Amino acid sequence: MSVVFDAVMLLLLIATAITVARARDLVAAVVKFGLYSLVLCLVWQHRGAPDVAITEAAVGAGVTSVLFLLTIAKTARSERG
Amino acid sequence: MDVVDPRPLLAPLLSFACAGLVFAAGENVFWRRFWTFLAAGAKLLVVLSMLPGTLAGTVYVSHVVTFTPGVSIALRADAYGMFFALVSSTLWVLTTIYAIGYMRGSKDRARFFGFFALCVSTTVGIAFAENLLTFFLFYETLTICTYPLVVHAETPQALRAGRIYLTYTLLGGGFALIGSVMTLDLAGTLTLSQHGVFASDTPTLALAAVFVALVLGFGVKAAIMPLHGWLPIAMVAPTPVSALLHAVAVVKVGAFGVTRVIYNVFGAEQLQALGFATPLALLAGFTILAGSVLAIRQDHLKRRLAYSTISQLSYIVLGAALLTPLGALAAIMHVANQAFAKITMFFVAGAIVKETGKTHVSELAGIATRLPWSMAAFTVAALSFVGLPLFAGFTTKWYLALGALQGDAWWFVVVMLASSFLNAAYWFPILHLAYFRAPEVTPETPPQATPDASDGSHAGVAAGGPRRWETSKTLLVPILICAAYVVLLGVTAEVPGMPTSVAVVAVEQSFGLEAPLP
Amino acid sequence: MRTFALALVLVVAATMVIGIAGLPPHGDPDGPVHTHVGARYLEQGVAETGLRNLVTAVLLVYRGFDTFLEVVVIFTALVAVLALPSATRQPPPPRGEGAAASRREADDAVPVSPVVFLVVRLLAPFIAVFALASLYRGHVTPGGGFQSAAIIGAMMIALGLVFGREHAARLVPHGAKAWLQALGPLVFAAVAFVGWRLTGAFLGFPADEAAYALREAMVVVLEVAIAVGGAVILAQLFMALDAPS
Amino acid sequence: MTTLGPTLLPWLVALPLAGAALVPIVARRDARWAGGFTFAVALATTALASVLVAQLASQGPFSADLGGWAAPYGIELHFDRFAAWTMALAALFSFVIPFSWRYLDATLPRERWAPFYALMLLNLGGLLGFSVTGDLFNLFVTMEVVSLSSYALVAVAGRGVAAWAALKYLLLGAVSSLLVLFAVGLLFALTGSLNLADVSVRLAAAEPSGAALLALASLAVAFLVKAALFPLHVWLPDAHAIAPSPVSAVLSGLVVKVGIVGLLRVLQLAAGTGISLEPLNTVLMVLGATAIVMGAFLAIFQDDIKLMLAYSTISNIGYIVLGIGLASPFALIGAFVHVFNHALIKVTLFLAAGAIIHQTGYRTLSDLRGVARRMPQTAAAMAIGAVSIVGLPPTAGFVCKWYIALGAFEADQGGYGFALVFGALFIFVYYVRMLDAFFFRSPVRPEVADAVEAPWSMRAPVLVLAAACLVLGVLGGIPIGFVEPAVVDLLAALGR
Amino acid sequence: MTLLGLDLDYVACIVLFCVGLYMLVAKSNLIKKVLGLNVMETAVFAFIVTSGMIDGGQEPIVVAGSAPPYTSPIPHAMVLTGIVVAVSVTAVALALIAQIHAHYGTIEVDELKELP
Repeated sequence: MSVVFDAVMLLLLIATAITVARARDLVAAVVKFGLYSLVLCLVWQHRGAPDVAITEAAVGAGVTSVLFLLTIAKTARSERG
Repeated sequence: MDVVDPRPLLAPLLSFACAGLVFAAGENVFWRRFWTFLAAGAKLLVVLSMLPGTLAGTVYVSHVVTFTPGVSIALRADAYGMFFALVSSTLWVLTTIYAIGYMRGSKDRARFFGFFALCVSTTVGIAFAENLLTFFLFYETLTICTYPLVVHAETPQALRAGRIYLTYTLLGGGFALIGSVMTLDLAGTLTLSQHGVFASDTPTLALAAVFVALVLGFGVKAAIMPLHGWLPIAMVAPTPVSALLHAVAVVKVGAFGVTRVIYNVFGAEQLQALGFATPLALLAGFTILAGSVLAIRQDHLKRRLAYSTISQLSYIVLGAALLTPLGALAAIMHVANQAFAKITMFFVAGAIVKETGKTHVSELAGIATRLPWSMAAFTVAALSFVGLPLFAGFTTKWYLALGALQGDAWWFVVVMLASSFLNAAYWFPILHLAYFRAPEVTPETPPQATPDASDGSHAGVAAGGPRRWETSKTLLVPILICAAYVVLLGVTAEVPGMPTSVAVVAVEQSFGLEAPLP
Repeated sequence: MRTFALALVLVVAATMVIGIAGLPPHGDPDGPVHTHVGARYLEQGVAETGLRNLVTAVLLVYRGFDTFLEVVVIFTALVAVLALPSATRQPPPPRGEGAAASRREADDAVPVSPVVFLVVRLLAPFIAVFALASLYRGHVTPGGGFQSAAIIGAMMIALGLVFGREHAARLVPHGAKAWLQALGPLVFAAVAFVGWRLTGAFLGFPADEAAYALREAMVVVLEVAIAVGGAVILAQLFMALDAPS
Repeated sequence: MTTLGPTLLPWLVALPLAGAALVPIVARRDARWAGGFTFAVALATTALASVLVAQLASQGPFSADLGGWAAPYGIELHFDRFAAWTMALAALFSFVIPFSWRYLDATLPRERWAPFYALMLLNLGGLLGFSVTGDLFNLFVTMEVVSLSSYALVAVAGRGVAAWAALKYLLLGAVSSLLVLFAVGLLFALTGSLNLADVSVRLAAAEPSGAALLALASLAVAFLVKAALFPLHVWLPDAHAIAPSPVSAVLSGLVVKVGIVGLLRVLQLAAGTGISLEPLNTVLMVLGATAIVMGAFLAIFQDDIKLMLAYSTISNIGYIVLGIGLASPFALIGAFVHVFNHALIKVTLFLAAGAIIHQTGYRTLSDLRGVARRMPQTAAAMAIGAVSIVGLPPTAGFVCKWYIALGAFEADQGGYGFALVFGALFIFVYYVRMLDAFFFRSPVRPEVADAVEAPWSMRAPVLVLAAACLVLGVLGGIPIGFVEPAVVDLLAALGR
Repeated sequence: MTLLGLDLDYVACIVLFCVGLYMLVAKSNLIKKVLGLNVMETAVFAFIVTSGMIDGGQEPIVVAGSAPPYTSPIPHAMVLTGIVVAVSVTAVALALIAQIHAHYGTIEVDELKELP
């Protein structure tokens, strides 16, 4: 059970990371990055690192995403080329 | 015996302090002259005060700082160093008098006299260098301090000459640095106070590399062919600079370095065994002849003097490379003989430019009626170079010949004779023109048209002003003193107290050879 | 560029695989991670620090200097952003009636639905309470200064998004801003000084039983400083990045 | 008194950092106070560092256990003879800050002065922490303080160009920081410890593994990026040339040395582990020699004086790295002394260049012709710096070149000695052009023809530093004597 | 559970690191580059957290009801610090990007390189 859960979570993690890389729309990319952070957060919670998980949720998923969104709002919405 | 004494340090420090004060004085003529003369005089006195000790065999040493054990900055006034310091300090006084007259009214004189003093300071530092590190320190400082003097005129030509000068000398400095570093690595010491520092089992290949690096390094300034390219070009500098630096300080420092390498880094015995000196002697012999041949072809007077310098410097290198006591004696004495004779010529060339604006040999017809005393001095110097007895040049050639025979290098006697003829071939036409041809009818060319005038040194000579007989006293007095010296050195070769006796001590003390004269 | 990137990635991946293969297997209770320094923290951490959350113990007590530098890093980020040219384009907040209209226009360029408005407004106090709880319980349960800082900061963003920057900016009193943003480094330095005077060691915490309350107070002061300082810094970062350019 | 060193050591780092936090507070009333306050903090830090160095000289190296936890359990700060360089660091900042006072008048609006000075102090504090810390993770965090403040300082005055240069710097810098963090993680996984000395001992006790090798290699690569060793230098020229001159001085003179100090830590980590350093040394020698030549070569084509100085930094980092790669006593002594001497020379040069640019508004050689007529003192300082950076006697630069060249022959790598000596001369071609333009040509720009010498708060630092370049050329034995025992110890630990 | 002799967790970290690195190097958009940097950072954090795990371990919080083995707290502390450092770097990077956009009107490296 645990092994399967581990494997699924890790695969999900990698999959979200790749979607971040592939997203052309920058807002979508940032949202996917937030999702990625949350998955990571779950993995860490599961690995016995709740402190890290909470911080990652608040800082990695929360603060970082907002910083990105604020910047995107001021610059360009989508990737060119 | 070595005696710890502050005077070897004091001598370069005096001119160093003088440089600072001159820079500080700026364009204030009085203070600038005051400090310059005070320092020049004081330095000559300091050097002279060590002379009795030197003649008695005492060596004064001052230690400045120690980098790491075995590597220090230290000054050591041995007989050879004393000889060189004596010559350069004397000439500093004379050149300063001359330069004040020559540079009157030109711009940036604070810079000129300041760096002038720095150069002289480093020359004495080189003369007294106790080890290769100290030597190199002053050697490179000299390179840097000469640069502003070479480019003093600030014309494109001068800047180009300065760049060529730096390229040659800095590359040379690089080799000197490599050679010094290799010496320290192989021998564990850099001292110049011994007669050879390498152990007898040092690999020959490594020693060859050291020898080549060091000779290349110092040979650049000694203008041994094919490293001579910078010297004729650097003649764009104002005449006092050419005189002191390119006849005395810079080039002599190179030759001095080569002799130090031969006798103090390697030592006569070891070098004899290794056989490195012979190729160097051959190269020097070639330079003597080739320099003379090239000199004949020069019409520009200062360039002819420059090629003559190239040729004459190799006398010193050759004398040293013969590895015989009399050859060494001749090398040392030639440091003085060539210096006084060549500086006389440069002074006269400068006076001619200053008074008439003429820079080329072909323009000098009848110049002797215009500048009789100066041309008389020039004649004395020329005769000395040709090697007539009773002139300084003769003593050099005499001992060189004896030294060559001592070392079974008979071929050198041939070189020497050929060189004498070539010397005659490029000096006598000038004398002929000066004395036996009538001056051209055309009035004197206005001075500002000449390239040398671009340093602004003629600003004080009014083109239409009253015509003077001869030249100004500040120019003439140094010329006559130098010429007198040339005669004196020729006549009194063996009088105690004159440089010859110092040279004799130097051969034994500094070079580790047997006494050359009874 | 892509080819180069792929090649680089492959090289890096191969190197990492080879390198990481040499690590002791993770999760092994006898591995070096669990037998050396970590073991001591686990065995004596509670006794030595009085903190039940050992991560907090490591952060504040054993390796407090790292955390000091950490608050310095985030302070650096704020100063860095403030030092950039765009930050100063922000005009000083206009005062008076006439300025109000233009201000509202600039602030609320994006109209917010009433629902969002209401939700944020209702949630804000709860978020604040949660942050304080996280802070207070930090040395017992997961949580602590930085988490609280991030949560309070996030609350400020939400408020800023809904009410406009002007409104959110008023949450941080203008006069105290300079002090509050420097709270982390300054309080750390002060606690380090107190610890130095008390124990002779920089950032030392008194270990004896008698000083239990003092030790507790020092920890709480540090946590509060980190939380408040961090939150103010985060809020300012948002505002700086949100500044019109 | 015996414990004075360990007690004061943490404050060497904490003082400038706390000072930085106070700068915006001090500047609330009047932005000009920020400069004075920062100067006071820098001076106090210098004084503190001097006390520590005096302690070091009288009692030998000492450590401070932070929080009172003994070595592997807490963070340890270590003050050894290499760390004596912190005194130079703080002292050079004390020259740069007063220089900035008037310089900022023309470059920054007043409301950004406080952040600027705060960043300077953060940079100083980070550098000091990085230099004295004996803990791997602490090394990473202090390095981040330095890096983050440096990125911002690059962009502080310019607009788009500066931001772009800073971002390039940031992206490469962040990757290299990440490599350091990764290596720290690997080493922790291998040894369970973060203390540098402890990790080294435990690595030596364990079997040599690929993981340890990877960790050391990542650290080496990361630090070489920070040091901008050719060909990892791409971020440097723009960043250093575009930043305001006091910042360029700090970045080029001091911040790149983070990479060198880091490299030293790699050597200390590897000591005794049985991991052969030969491949690393070979790479360092080859890249170092290439950097010397290429840095010099690229500098020749620059017309912008600050860009030229930036390339000469690349060349000089080549010196230091070559010296470390040669790994013979003399070469190491020369390399570590050059860490200090190059800092001195480069700060002198950038401040002098900054004064000239500030007074005339021009920054290329063709515009600055004849500037020495109007600014003789600053131009003379620039000339001394130029002679020094090329390594000509009698200046500070020569001492190091001498030792590294000697070390090359000592290590039977004479070819590198040649590269060193002649590579450096190569760059002089450029400096001669500069000196020609400054001293021996007539002004072409009216601003240059009418320029006046910089105000004293800018001129005095430049002149004192230039004098120091000359003095340390003659008294070069002092830093050498200081570093020598440390190098001997290091080599003994490395088994040489 | 292992793959190629490597623990699966470590494999995941390496893959994530490489995805981030690819974004950083291959993407021309500056924001994507910074996102890539963040992905790389999380990969390294994940690596560090993983190295501190212990089989069957609990979170390192010693309260009633918890019992050894605990996971090691040191990697957690390192990662906490690391996350804050990462967000600081990201904030500065984004501020610079905003600056670049305000000046050049683009945040694509390809276009920035062509500008003078």
